[in-house]
Amino acid sequence: MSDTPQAQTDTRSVKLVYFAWVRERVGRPEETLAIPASLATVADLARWLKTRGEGYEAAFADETVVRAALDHVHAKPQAPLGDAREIAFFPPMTGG
Amino acid sequence: MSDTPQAQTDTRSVKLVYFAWVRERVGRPEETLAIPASLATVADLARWLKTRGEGYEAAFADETVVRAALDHVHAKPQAPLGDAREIAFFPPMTGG
Amino acid sequence: MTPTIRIQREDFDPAAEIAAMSAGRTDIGAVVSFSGLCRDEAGTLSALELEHYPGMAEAEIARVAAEAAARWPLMGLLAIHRHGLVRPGEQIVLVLAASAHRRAAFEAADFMMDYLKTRAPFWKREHRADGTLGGWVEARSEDDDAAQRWTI
Amino acid sequence: MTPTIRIQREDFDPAAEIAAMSAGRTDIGAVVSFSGLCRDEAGTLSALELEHYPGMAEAEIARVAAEAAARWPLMGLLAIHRHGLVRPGEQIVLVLAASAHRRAAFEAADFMMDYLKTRAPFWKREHRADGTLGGWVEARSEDDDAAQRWTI
Repeated sequence: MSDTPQAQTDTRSVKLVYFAWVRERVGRPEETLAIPASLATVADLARWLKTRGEGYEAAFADETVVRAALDHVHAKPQAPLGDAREIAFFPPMTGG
Repeated sequence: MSDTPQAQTDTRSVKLVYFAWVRERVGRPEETLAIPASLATVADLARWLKTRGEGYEAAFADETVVRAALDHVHAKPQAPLGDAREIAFFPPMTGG
Repeated sequence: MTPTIRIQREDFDPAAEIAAMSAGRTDIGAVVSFSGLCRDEAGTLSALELEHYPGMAEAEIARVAAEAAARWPLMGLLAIHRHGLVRPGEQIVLVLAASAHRRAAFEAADFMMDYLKTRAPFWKREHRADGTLGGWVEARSEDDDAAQRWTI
Repeated sequence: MTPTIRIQREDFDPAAEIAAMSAGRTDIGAVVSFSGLCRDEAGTLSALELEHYPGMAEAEIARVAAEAAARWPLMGLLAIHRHGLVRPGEQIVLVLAASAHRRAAFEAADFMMDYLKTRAPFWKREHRADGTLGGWVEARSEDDDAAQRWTI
């Protein structure tokens, strides 16, 4: 999609959820956003979110630290977003 | 001791205890025997016991199988008997 | 064998879970249990707050449990993980694995804990004994190392 | 930390032992328990008879426990081993290990079981469901292999 001229104006709606210090820095636990359809991967989305303000910038400052899940399944930065409905960002897990 | 002529007639008294199929083959759970002071190791004692009759011969038929303990501590065939008071022979352990 | 997964705020009773797993069965030879408890960190901690990702927590632990069930011949597998506030001395997590033989039960429980630590979406934050809110507990690289002992 | 060793004919309650080990303590982060149970071998077994060497059994398990306590930073260590007749579904052995962190607790419990299997002077004989007396259970070479994973 990203190689067609009109792609940059296409958007789609996704639910974003945040946990722990990612949630605190972003300033909300969840939101529904219209994201550019041109965003292909988890890393693309994280970089796009970083442009949305200071809180996002702080949350995604170190891109190698924040983890993601697509529809409740762990996803690496290079994973394609596909048609995921719920996308989560969070710090490394510390359960158990 | 074993290189002095009189050693073979010297004896000392030890308590022998047997477990599981070693006990069954020997035909008794324990006995106190006067053993030749010339017997230096666990293996020497096992070989000497083997000459005491069919039951002992059956119990010690395969010398590599029977295990031993000197005063409640596991001992290898080549271990010196020392001044052990209670010497045990038994099959490989199957607890746990 | 269907693994049992529970994510709950309430405490749990390992004894009852162990008993339930082996009740009426005569083919189980080994049950290994792991209980993870909240430490007071030499008196500096008043509680741990456990945040989790509802929905994904259950799904992810179920995936790890299915992986364990595929790797070892298990007769029972259970994982309970609490969320919310947990006080020092209280239980946080329980894993039970039952099998005919001990090696499978030990390895499956060990594997479950390594993956719960690194993959289950839970985050711990400290509440300090002096009344202040501490930071988020940092992930330990040795937990990642532990998980990487298993080839999956 | 003084290990608790018990050799007994009676059954035991793992729940009570787990509770006792962590009662009133807030420095324990992990408790691993291993329960060894009597299997019915697909219905062919009516009981296991466990013969043991009184005196040496306690001494040998205490030596293995002391070795575990020297190798891992343990806050609790317990081993209970039954002798006499044990029926299918009943417990034979219990090992508990407690530590600040899970790796030590897992490894100590695993180590204790490997060494109980190969060094504790117990011998199992089968009583068959058809009323006959079966043979003595043969030692499994994989138990020796398991024990040799540890360098002591």
